[in-house]
Amino acid sequence: MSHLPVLPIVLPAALAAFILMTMRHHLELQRIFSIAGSVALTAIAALLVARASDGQVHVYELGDWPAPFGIALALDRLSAMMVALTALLLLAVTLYAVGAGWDARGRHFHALLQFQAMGVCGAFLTADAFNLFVFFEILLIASYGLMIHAGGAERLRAGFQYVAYNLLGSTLFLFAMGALYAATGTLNMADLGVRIAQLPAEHAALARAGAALLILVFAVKAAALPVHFWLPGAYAAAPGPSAAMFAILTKVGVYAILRMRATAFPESAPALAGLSEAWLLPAALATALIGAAGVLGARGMARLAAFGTIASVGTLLIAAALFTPQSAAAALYYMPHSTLAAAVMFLAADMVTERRGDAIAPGPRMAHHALVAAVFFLGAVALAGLPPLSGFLGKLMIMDAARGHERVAWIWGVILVASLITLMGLARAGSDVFWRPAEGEGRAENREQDEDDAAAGPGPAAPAQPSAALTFVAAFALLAALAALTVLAGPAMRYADAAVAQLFDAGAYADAVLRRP
Amino acid sequence: MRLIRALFPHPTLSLLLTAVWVAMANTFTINSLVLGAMLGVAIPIFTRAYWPDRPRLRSPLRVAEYAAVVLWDIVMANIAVARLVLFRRNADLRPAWIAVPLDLRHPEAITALAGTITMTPGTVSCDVSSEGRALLVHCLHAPDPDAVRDEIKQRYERRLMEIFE
Amino acid sequence: MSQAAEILIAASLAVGGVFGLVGSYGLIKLPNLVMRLHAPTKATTLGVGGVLIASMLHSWFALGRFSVHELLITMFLFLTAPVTAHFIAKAHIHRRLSARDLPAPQVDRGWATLERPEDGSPDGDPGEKAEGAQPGGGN
Amino acid sequence: MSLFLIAALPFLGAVLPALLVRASRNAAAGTAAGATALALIGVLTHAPAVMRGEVPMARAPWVPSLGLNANLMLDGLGLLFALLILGIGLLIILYARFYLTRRDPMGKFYALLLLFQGAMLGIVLSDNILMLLIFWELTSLSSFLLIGYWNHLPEGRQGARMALTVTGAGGLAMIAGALLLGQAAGSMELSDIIARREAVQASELYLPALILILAGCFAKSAQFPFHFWLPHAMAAPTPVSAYLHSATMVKAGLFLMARLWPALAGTDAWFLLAASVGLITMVLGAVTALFKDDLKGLLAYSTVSHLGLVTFLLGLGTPAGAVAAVFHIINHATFKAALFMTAGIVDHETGTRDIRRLGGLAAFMPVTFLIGAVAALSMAGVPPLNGFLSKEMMLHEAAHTAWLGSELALPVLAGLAALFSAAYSFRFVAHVFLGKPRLAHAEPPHDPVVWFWLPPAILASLTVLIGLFPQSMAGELVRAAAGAVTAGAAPEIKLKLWHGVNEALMISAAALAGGAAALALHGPLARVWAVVAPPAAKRAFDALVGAATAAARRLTDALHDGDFGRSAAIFSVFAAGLGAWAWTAGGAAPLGAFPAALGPTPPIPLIGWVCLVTATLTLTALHRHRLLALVLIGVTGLMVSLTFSYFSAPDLALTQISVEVVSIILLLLALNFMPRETPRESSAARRARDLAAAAAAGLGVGAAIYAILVGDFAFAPISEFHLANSKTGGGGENVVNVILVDFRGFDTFGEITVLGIAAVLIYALTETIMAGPVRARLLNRRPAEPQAGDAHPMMMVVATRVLMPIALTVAVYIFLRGHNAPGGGFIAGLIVSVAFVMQYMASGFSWAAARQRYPYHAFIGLGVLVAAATGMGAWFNGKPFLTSDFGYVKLPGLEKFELATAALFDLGVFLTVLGAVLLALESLARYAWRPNIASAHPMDIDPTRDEAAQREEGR
Amino acid sequence: MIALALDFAFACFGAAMLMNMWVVAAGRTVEDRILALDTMVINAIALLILHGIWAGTAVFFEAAMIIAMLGFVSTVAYARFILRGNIIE
Amino acid sequence: MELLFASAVGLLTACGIYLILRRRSFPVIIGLSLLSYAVNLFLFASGRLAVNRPPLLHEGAAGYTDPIPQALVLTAIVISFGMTAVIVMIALSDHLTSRDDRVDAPAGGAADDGVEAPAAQEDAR
Ligand code: NA
Ligand code: NA
Repeated sequence: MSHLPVLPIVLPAALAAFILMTMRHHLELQRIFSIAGSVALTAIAALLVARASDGQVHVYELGDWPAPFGIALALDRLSAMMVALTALLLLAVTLYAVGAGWDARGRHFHALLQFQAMGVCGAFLTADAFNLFVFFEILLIASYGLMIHAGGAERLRAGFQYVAYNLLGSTLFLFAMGALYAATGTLNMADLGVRIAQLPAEHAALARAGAALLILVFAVKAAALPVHFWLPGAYAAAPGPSAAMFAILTKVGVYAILRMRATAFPESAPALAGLSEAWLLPAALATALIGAAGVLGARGMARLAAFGTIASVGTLLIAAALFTPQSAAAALYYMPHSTLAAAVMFLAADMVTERRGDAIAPGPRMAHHALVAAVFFLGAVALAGLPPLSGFLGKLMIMDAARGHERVAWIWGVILVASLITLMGLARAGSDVFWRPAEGEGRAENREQDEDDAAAGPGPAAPAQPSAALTFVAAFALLAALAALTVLAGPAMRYADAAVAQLFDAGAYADAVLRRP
Repeated sequence: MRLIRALFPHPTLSLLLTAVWVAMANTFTINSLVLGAMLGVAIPIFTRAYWPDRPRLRSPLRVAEYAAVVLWDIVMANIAVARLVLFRRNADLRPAWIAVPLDLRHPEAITALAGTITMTPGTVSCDVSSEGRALLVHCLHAPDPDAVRDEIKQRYERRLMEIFE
Repeated sequence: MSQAAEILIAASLAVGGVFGLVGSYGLIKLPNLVMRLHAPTKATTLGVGGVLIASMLHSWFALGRFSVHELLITMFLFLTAPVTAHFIAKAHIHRRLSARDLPAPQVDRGWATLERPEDGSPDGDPGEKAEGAQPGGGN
Repeated sequence: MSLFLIAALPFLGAVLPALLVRASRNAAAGTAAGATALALIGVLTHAPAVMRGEVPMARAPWVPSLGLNANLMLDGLGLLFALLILGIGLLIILYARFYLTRRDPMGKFYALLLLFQGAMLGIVLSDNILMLLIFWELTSLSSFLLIGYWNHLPEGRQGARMALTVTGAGGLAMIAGALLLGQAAGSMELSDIIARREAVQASELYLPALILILAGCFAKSAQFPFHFWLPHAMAAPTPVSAYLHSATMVKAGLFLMARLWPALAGTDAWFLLAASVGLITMVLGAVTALFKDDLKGLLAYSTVSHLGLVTFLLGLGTPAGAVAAVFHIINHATFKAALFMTAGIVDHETGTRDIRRLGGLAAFMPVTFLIGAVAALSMAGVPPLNGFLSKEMMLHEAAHTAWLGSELALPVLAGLAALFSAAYSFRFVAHVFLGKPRLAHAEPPHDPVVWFWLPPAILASLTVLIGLFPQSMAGELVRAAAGAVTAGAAPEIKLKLWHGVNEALMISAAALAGGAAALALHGPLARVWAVVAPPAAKRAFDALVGAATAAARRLTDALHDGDFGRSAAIFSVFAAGLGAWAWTAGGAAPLGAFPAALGPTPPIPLIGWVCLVTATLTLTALHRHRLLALVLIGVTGLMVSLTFSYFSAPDLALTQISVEVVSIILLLLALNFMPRETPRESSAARRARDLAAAAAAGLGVGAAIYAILVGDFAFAPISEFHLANSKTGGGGENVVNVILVDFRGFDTFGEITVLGIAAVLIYALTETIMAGPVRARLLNRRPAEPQAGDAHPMMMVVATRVLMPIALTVAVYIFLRGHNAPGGGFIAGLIVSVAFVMQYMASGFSWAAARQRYPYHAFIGLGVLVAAATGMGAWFNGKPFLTSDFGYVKLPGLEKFELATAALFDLGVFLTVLGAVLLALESLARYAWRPNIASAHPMDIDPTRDEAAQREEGR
Repeated sequence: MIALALDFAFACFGAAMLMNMWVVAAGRTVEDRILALDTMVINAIALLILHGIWAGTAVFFEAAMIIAMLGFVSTVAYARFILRGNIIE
Repeated sequence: MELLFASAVGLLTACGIYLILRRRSFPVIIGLSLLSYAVNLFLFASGRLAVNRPPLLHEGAAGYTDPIPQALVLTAIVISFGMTAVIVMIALSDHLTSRDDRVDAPAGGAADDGVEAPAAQEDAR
């Protein structure tokens, strides 16, 4: 009996609880344990990937109850990959938060971060739809804590909206769950798929509505138009490292869309044919465009990163909406890229904000912060999907996958136009922030003014930076991962193809989860 | 002695809790009695800090007598007040506020009195005085408020004095 | 089940129902809050009481099951109802009455609710123990 | 040397200067030059083979599924460009070492330059069109950084952004074009695409692919109407201009046209697009160049014009045109790079690039003059310099081609372009080096050090040598390159200076004469030009970008303006709409007959319904009165809990009641700090909108639940298993509880985690708030309304003294019985919490908390750990997480007890719930805390205390 | 006979509930509404017990007991809010 | 009875949504509470309703109602309780920090300092 699949959930949970219990007042200890926990999670994730690479769906039946009656975890290539991505991001974010001293600006940052990881990993591993809801709630509530960490008026207001909007989302999740249970009498994703495929026509309407609304819930998490409104304010107001960690949250939504469409809502089922793509694709296209427009129009670095996230999620959702094996593989390749790129961008935004404020406007020049500029520039390259980083390959793959689709012109057009607009926006921001001197820069009174602002404003000025080097280590680690994703695109794509083949083989998944012979 | 006091900070409470447990279990078995007794010991120890001074109940017998009197009064008063509510026009009611000076001093005793007053229909204890030496009682229909005050003092306070002080 | 038991149960139910109804009717009928305050006492005492007795009797006689746990409900109601009435009355006094509307307590300077503290507790000695007892300090 | 290594060398070379940021300038230049030279040597080692017609390859799969492979090849065309890139690159590196001043970070410059060089080299070596695209975009990026190298200047920043935008946009078009082309050809390998001309041109994708690819090429090579970015890129340091904007980057578009020539050229569409755009660009650039007073501006437009010339030649689609194009690419690179460097020297030595302020420099800077003059005359097409040769070839082709049905149009327009070309070239010489000196210099300008003028001198001498000995100097290279461009269809060419008197020579002569005349008339012509000049494309571009930015900002600001109500309304309506659509889209949506499953409605549920509906509607109507809203929601909560009871869910009823109490406490605590009333601030229209959204959601939910209730499960629900196995497998009769702690214990594990996180979050938030300015504000806060006396009434205190122990007893009961009867750890936790709340309400938080021995954090942590440890306990049995076990224990004298590990798990639940609720309440209480509200006594009024005090006094 | 008496009791407490609801919805003062809510809670306890008698089961006992034990906490909290603003000072 | 139940749940939803769309945090929280009642009842009813069939195993039971939705609703109640506590605290902290209890963020949401400009404007200087 291998307990590996449950470790990514239990380890962070136990660690967080342990931190709460024994080291509430020892930040240094918290840091040590938090980093050690992240490293351990990364190691576990590596083992999971290795384990999943045998092509089997590894099922872990919690409480030793067979699915669909008990809750099962299912480890396959896709979930292993997502857990690995989470672990990597967690490690970088932890290092950054320690380096930037963000964890000292409020209480319990590390515990919340570990809980966040628990929720995300659980969402990736569970094979039970209601259990997915529970993990959504865990990751959400941890994200609420990380979002409002360190307080401040703007952050709290944005936090309220973030929480309220997501509570609406969670409510919708339950409505959808209720409808699905009422129609099928089951909660397990594989079992849902099996039952929906055989659903009599008179029950189809309920299942359709439930399925559509559940996909909508995931679209909310993914921040697809028109249910993306929660993201810009929240992510922009969140502390940099929190926002960077949140880069994985939108992907949880996309993951869930992929997983559910493959496993629980098979398009082959007569009840569900063509249900998702009909609205998901237009929504994805609009998301990509609005994200790009937001990047171009952004007034602040954090908002720029937030809209960049939306833009890249839009692109990702296009692939998820098409839902062919090829497009799904492209989505799986683009997923880590989009996550890491958004995270880098949030870290870059935080680095800039810490040094000159958030506004994309003339200010103290950043010309001497070459490393920050490098992080921003490389992050921007990644986010805009320019070569040489993986975003370019990902977009190519998605476009390639859209070939032959009846709306290929729209899809290509939107991807390319959104790229251009994003590029323009990032170029504008980069040149304004890093190149453009403030009007009358160097005058004494101006500097005094700045200091006053810093003293009055929330955040930046307060704690001493324990280690700027660590922040750069974190940022460059993420960039290195992006570079690796580019260089190793071939193997990555092979993995993605295999993962998609496994994902689309709903029968094998159901055989494993439901212990069918 | 100190040990006993430490183990049974509120012996009456311990008994009460045991009784509550047995009643809740709704079966009079050894199991429930033992478990109830264990809780009757454990919980008062656990909550001792919240009930710092120990009121002494002089005589359990008096308690029973008091309870009987109160229950009887409740039934009687209920009927009386029901008649007032149902059959008397509001305009014919003679509500009154009365101040009941207290001889009781223990908060537990005063509370018991106030509770009794409230639970017997027709009177509600509404407030205590600033030093806790009088109760403010409202009567639904009291043509003679002083009589009500005297009856409260006679019928309830006197008995409570015997129980508590 | 004996006829007597049945009659007893039915009577308890009837008594409970009547007093329950009268209690809530009084709430509508009586003209002001302190007077209305008298009404629910009937529901808590004889109203619910009648029903609880009926329930116990029903368990014993109809279902053959020993049952006393209904007594706990009565106990809780007897413990809590005076407190709620007390608090509602205090709220009413605080909101709508003044010392002139009430008889003087005579033995003391006034009624507790109407004592307007300057700031917070009338309980004197601020500060000194306060610091040690600050909540959250130890957590 | 492997092509991979050659392609990698510039990138490796880029890393070294970047690391040498703080090292000496010479070190940076040296490493850059070394890498470039090494790569050049590498290319040269392959040259003989390429000349022989071989095509060295290096192949490595990258993303085969996409058709993207790291395949490199070096054919004649690639060789030509590689030599240009690396050769001129070497000269530029040398030149830049003396051009840049001490204030310019040298390491950064060379790093970027080599980055660009590597990207450029990658383009010309790629055998895979997607690979080429990657390098293509990389040139845009690196040129962005190079143009913006002097980023303190606004021109630098704007020029960089404009170049990036235009070439980036072109690049994106290219992506689409390349994908289409690959699809049409059935391969992404360039060698395959070139070989499949028929397939490509027959494909319906040909035209879109052609348009998109040409758009990319035109943008990169500054062809009309995308040409405007190039002059603005002149904000770059001159070495950058000389490199990127004469010899390399702008040639990338031409390179690609040449590269794809075999596959794409030869059709009418190709001719019409490429030749026309080239022609227009050639003429427009030439005319504009004449009237540019900025030395680099003149050169920039001349570059535009010459790029147009090459485009035109390629666009002709004839092998001869291709040969001429290739030859002119070489020639233009030599003379234009030399000219840029000359301009840079002039700028460097005189401090200005304004032609109007220059003149007579020949006397002070003879060497520079010589170099500039030779290069400029080559550009003018004066024999025997190399520019003359390729221009003749162009004119020859023009004279023999019809355009838009006219035989005359091409020769005339080409001649006109040649004329202006001659004119601005002459102007470059005449107005800068000849005539009177116009600058008053304290110190007269002079020729720079030899290393500074050597690079342009080498290039200038090349123009002479190629002009004089074309075949021996360039013949082989042109043959090889042209052979690659035309896929072997190039005529057997022999480059020579003298072709005899033909149309081309006549046009050329006329153009030179006309050019001289135009220069003589420069003043009047310039005044005419000022009137007729086409509007600056830059202004249109800026307006466009500005409008786009403003529109983007307006759109996103308006949509994301922080109006929560609108976004929530959109969410509700969209969800309702989507649900309704999904419901109906499948066609049949039968609701079934009117139900009888639950039978006719008895009066009691009806009364419950009336209460629920009345309370909810009243609450909604009167919600502004916040306390009242809380009272009303208490009714709603009570009714919901009764509903659960009625429909056989006692556990839910219990939970609902307990949660309700704690929630109301929480809300009341919060309301204490908030306004008591909600102001009336929604317009009627907004209220109508909100009502509509609410109605949509309500109708949707109501319809759905109705449909559910009148229908039945399509399959047996999984709960049959739970009912059947609860007792035997889970050891409990309360199936709901067994599901919670056993069958689906993992949900519960997650659920208590949520609760724990909630409390931790609240605690952290309170700590943060209380560490800030809010603390002082709270301490100075006056109560919103007058407070009553007697904060801790005696009756409450005494009632609590009795009730709290009883409540704990009840909680233990509920906890232990939960497995078999309604109850469980969660409800027990809530009951204990409420018991503590009672205590807090009675005697105040401070008094009660001072008697609290255990930190709430520990409860939460312990709870989660106990639950997790219980789960992990199963591991030692070789069972999965949370596998439960149970058994019956018989103690002497007692009946048997059931012991289940699930109870331990439930204990974890209990602890977490307790800790969470109390931590949250404690945090809230901290907001209200003020030094003077802490009480030393459990109750405010206590006669025994007074008497004790009096006794104390009396003694 | 018991069934009849049960119906009678249901009717009485049901009607009582409606009267309470009336006061909660339209009471003159907040204190009135709080009082009515408190009464409603008591009537709910009675209804639960009646339902238990009708169904011949004890499963509603816990709910009734918890309501009886905890219901007063929110009533006190409302009143304390009126009295002091801060309910757990 | 189905109609009663459905209309009540629908009404709770509608009133919840209406309150959520108000512009102050307090009604929003109340609205969320109503909405959570609605969704709990909805989820509860997804197992279909039954009177006097509690899922407590005992001899001679006529049948049991579906226990799964009850377990799900219990989880949902607990979670939504935690969420309510959190949003209450955030609303309160927001109110204390920014001294108003509006829900809407100040216009733009982003730092509004220094409206700068696209290239065209910069050029004009
Ligand atoms: Na941020
Ligand atoms: Na009374």
